Amino acid sequence: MSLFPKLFPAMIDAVDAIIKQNSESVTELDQAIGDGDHVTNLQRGIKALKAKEGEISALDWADALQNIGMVSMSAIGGASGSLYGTLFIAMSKAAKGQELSVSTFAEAFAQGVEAVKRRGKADAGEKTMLDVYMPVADCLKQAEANSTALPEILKQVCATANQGMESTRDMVATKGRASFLGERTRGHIDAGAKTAQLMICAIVSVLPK
Amino acid sequence: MSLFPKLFPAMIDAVDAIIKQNSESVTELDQAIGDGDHVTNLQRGIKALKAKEGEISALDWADALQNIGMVSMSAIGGASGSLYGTLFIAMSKAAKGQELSVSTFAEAFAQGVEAVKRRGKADAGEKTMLDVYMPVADCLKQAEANSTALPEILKQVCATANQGMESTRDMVATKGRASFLGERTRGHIDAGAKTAQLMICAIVSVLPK
Amino acid sequence: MKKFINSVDTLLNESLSGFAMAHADIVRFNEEPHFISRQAPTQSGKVALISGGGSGHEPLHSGFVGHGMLDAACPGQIFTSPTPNQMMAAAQAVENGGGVLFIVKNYAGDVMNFEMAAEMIDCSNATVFVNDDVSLPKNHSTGRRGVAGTLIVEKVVGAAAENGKDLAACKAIGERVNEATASMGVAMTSCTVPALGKPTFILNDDEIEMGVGIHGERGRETIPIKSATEIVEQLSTAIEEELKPKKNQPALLHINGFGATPLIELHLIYNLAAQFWQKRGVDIRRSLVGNYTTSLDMAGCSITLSLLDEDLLKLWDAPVHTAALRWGM
Amino acid sequence: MKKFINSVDTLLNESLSGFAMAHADIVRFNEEPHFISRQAPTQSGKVALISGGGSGHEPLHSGFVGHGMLDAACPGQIFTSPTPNQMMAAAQAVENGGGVLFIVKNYAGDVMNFEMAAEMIDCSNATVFVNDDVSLPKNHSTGRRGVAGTLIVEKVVGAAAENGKDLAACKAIGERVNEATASMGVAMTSCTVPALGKPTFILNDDEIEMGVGIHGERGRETIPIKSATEIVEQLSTAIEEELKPKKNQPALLHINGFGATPLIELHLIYNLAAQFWQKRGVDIRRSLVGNYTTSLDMAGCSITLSLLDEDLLKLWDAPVHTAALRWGM
Ligand SMILES: Nc1ncnc2c1ncn2[C@@H]1O[C@H](COP(=O)(O)OP(=O)(O)O)[C@@H](O)[C@H]1O
Ligand SMILES: Nc1ncnc2c1ncn2[C@@H]1O[C@H](COP(=O)(O)OP(=O)(O)O)[C@@H](O)[C@H]1O
Ligand SMILES: [Mg+2]
Ligand SMILES: [Mg+2]
Ligand SMILES: [Mg+2]
Ligand SMILES: [Mg+2]
Repeated sequence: MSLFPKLFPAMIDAVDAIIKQNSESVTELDQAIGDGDHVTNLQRGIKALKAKEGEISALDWADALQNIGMVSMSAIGGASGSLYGTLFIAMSKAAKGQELSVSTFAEAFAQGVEAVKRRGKADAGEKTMLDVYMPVADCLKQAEANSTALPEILKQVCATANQGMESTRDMVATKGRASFLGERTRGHIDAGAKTAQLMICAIVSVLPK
Repeated sequence: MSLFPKLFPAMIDAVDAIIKQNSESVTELDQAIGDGDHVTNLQRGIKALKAKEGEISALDWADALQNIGMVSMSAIGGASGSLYGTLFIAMSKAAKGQELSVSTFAEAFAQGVEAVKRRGKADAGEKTMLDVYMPVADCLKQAEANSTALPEILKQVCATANQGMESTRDMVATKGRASFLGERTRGHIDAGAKTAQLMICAIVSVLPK
Repeated sequence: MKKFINSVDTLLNESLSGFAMAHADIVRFNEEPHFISRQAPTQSGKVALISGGGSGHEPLHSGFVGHGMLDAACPGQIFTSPTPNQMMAAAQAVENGGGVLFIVKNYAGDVMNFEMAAEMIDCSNATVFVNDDVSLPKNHSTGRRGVAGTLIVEKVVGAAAENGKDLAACKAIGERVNEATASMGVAMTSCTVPALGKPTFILNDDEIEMGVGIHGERGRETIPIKSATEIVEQLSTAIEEELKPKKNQPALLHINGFGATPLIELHLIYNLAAQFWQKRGVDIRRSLVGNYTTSLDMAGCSITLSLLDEDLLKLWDAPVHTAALRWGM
Repeated sequence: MKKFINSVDTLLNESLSGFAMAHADIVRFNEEPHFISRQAPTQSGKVALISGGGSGHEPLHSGFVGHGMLDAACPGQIFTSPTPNQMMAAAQAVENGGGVLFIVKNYAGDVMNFEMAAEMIDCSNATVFVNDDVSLPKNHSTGRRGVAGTLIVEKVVGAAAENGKDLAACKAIGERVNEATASMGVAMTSCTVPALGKPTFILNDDEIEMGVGIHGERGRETIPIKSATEIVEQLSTAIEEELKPKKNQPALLHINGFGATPLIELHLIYNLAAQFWQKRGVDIRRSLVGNYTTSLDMAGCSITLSLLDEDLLKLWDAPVHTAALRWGM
């Protein structure tokens, strides 16, 4: 697992590929109940991160996260830009001075997700990316408590992300742009939840099992 | 023939009916190579004339023409408004103090058409209403010279108007709005020629034979 | 057709009333016959400037009535020349001892209706014809059309009239500006005339219409869509061939939107056009970017270059207070 | 999609450069990161006003940078909030000893990105949130959106800052104007975001979308098209329920076009809206009609009523010199 910053180029490639592959369908989701820019926003961030992948992969994990956070914050824009910036910067703070392990990672991730909740004044059930990130954070904590083996953790993380993403379909959005459409949002998966799931599963796929 | 101002309500009704009947097809002609307002323009004039039909039909023919000219000029607008205004006002000038007869009418009509040519700086073959009015004016003069009987004159007038209108199809417009389209105007009948023909034949149809 | 209207017949009247209410500090609206004139009285002896034409080009011309520009505007029905009685009534209302100068876009209908009015009014009057559209050859059978350059003529002559220039001088300045001004336009879509209820013509998604006028009509040719840079090259080259500007020639560059093209695109066009002229040594001293001479909801734009010398630039810069152009006061 | 562009990626940059070139007397453009700021230096100690948001709403906000209004604007990508580093760089450039006041439309992305910037800059700062859109209930889970009323806040606070009011006073005035302002919009069509290349949604020819924001997105409900009078009634009634204006209350009435609706229709809407308020005894003292807060090429408009007392009217009337609003200088 300490391979994280070294594996960063592979991770960002996997994220890039999965977002590209799903760009049309995700854009349709954001057009249906948002403004249609979510994929473009993320892709601006991915491009900026790829341009710095060498630099980032040479850092320790806390600094790498800080760097990823600043780049995300400055390149993505929109709601998701500030949220991903907040996620990684808060994770970096928690990681500072810690050895990377399942335990420290789970803790840092949980702190990052808490920061996102505060930034977005949002919680579970509001039809946002949090409906993926919150259960995934819980799943990591749980796995750590249970000393689950890494391959199994990764499988669980991806399954949890999938479930979380699917769960947004029947929700009525109460945060973000989609909230303006009220009941009209029911029946549509949230775009930010969908990309969160896609990116989590893509990253999981490049980690050594 | 001295029935003209008295027959004015019947004439304007006939004109109204024929323009209404052909409004879509004529609008399409003006949309193809003009700006599509020709029928609306004429109909504004027709409406204004109908509102004054009682007054007009009580006048002598010179004053009736003057009145028709002023109403046309003020209600129609566009190129055709000034041309019809000019036509009737010039006809009225020629009619002043004359007894209405085939001969005086043919002369007044010819004067009117000359005034239209001057106003529009246009001549035959430029794909305008003049390609109807000029041959009709000639036809009237000719018939008068030949002492043709009225029913035969009316038949010839309508046939001449038809030919003139048809002749515009293969012309390239060099005057009016259509001229801007140059070669692209070939193959389309000129809207103003079409309505000139329709109105002439409609008026002919209500004259006693 | 989807439009904010109550009925096609009352649209123009309701809109003009609204315009006059929204700008009651500047203009008044005469309903029968239609004309818009200044609220404030003018200096006695000032030449009265009157323009007009079909409606649907807003803010042209009503939006340019006010101090430093027009004294009155005569709006016709949509895309239909106004009738002579409008110009006669307007002239009567605003003539103030200096005579009347008509500023007329060169279209058959406008020319003939203004000409009839000029024949019938009894005060001294003159006419400036605007024919800045270089999409047509100079020797075109009717002469060239007047398009977006019209407002430049109205602004410059407006300042001259405000400064007390007499009728002949105002006419001469107007003709000088017209000579020094060239425009060309391109459309992405036609527009929908309310009385007709459907677009005047349909372009495919990969086609644009080059050399259009301002009535939603077809232009010189339909061509495949190109990059903004290529479009600007084509429009500007036509203007260059006409005006042949000298090195260091001061000029005004006007990018005019036809109605439905967003400002973000018009500013991009301005950027490319300014570069085109800078490369040729033209000194772009003044700029105007926006929807000033529109064709209802047509998408597209035109480029206008006006070679203004220092005297004319001063007149351009003079104070103006109208609904659509305002500075210096 | 047909637009005047070279490539979707360079559109914003090319357009902002063009904007800054066309208005070089008023603004300058910082390319990395993007912000527009005033050309002229300000009085030392003046509160610096910074706004921003996604692009595609032009002239908002860049068109309101200049004397008497904003000190800087931070344009994001099209319909995408700007990033905190833009606001930080702008603040550094324009802060002049009086602190920074951010004027932010209430959207999740804008709020969060401006908040992050506010946390990171080290000069004193405050934020006014604009939430004038009454198509949403007041207790909506995210609060209401900021729409066309934003420019009124920017104009009035801009005048106060120019007059030397301090940060707390400027914030208080901004909040007072925001409280007194309500808007509601209706769309005839959606718009086409360049990066997507097709309209965000499709309405049938007999449908309109009530209660829309300014991002070409769907609104509260799709309803059958109605007459302009009925549309104005529906929009104005929602505003009336919110503001409950008293008899003889002085007010500013703003009709805002979304981009593709011609002025002729906006003036008709103004006419009907002014009648609506006059019937209720509201004293319409100021008017603004035009495309000020747009959604690219969306057809539609919004009505904004702002209850301005004599003090606020004075601030509205104060001299302003920006690309899109100019008077008194
Ligand atoms: N307040 C919030 N808290 C958490 N997530 C949010 C919030 N607002 C929006 N989101 C997420 O952001 C996504 C939209 O991102 P994006 O389209 O990039 O930004 P924008 O909404 O500004 O256009 C939504 O699908 C949702 O998952
Ligand atoms: N200079 C002219 N001389 C004669 N007829 C003309 C001239 N210009 C236009 N016309 C006629 O007027 C018709 C167009 O009338 P109309 O559509 O009402 O006016 P506009 O062209 O101003 O929209 C043309 O079809 C043509 O027959
Ligand atoms: Mg979005
Ligand atoms: Mg026509
Ligand atoms: Mg016409
Ligand atoms: Mg967005």
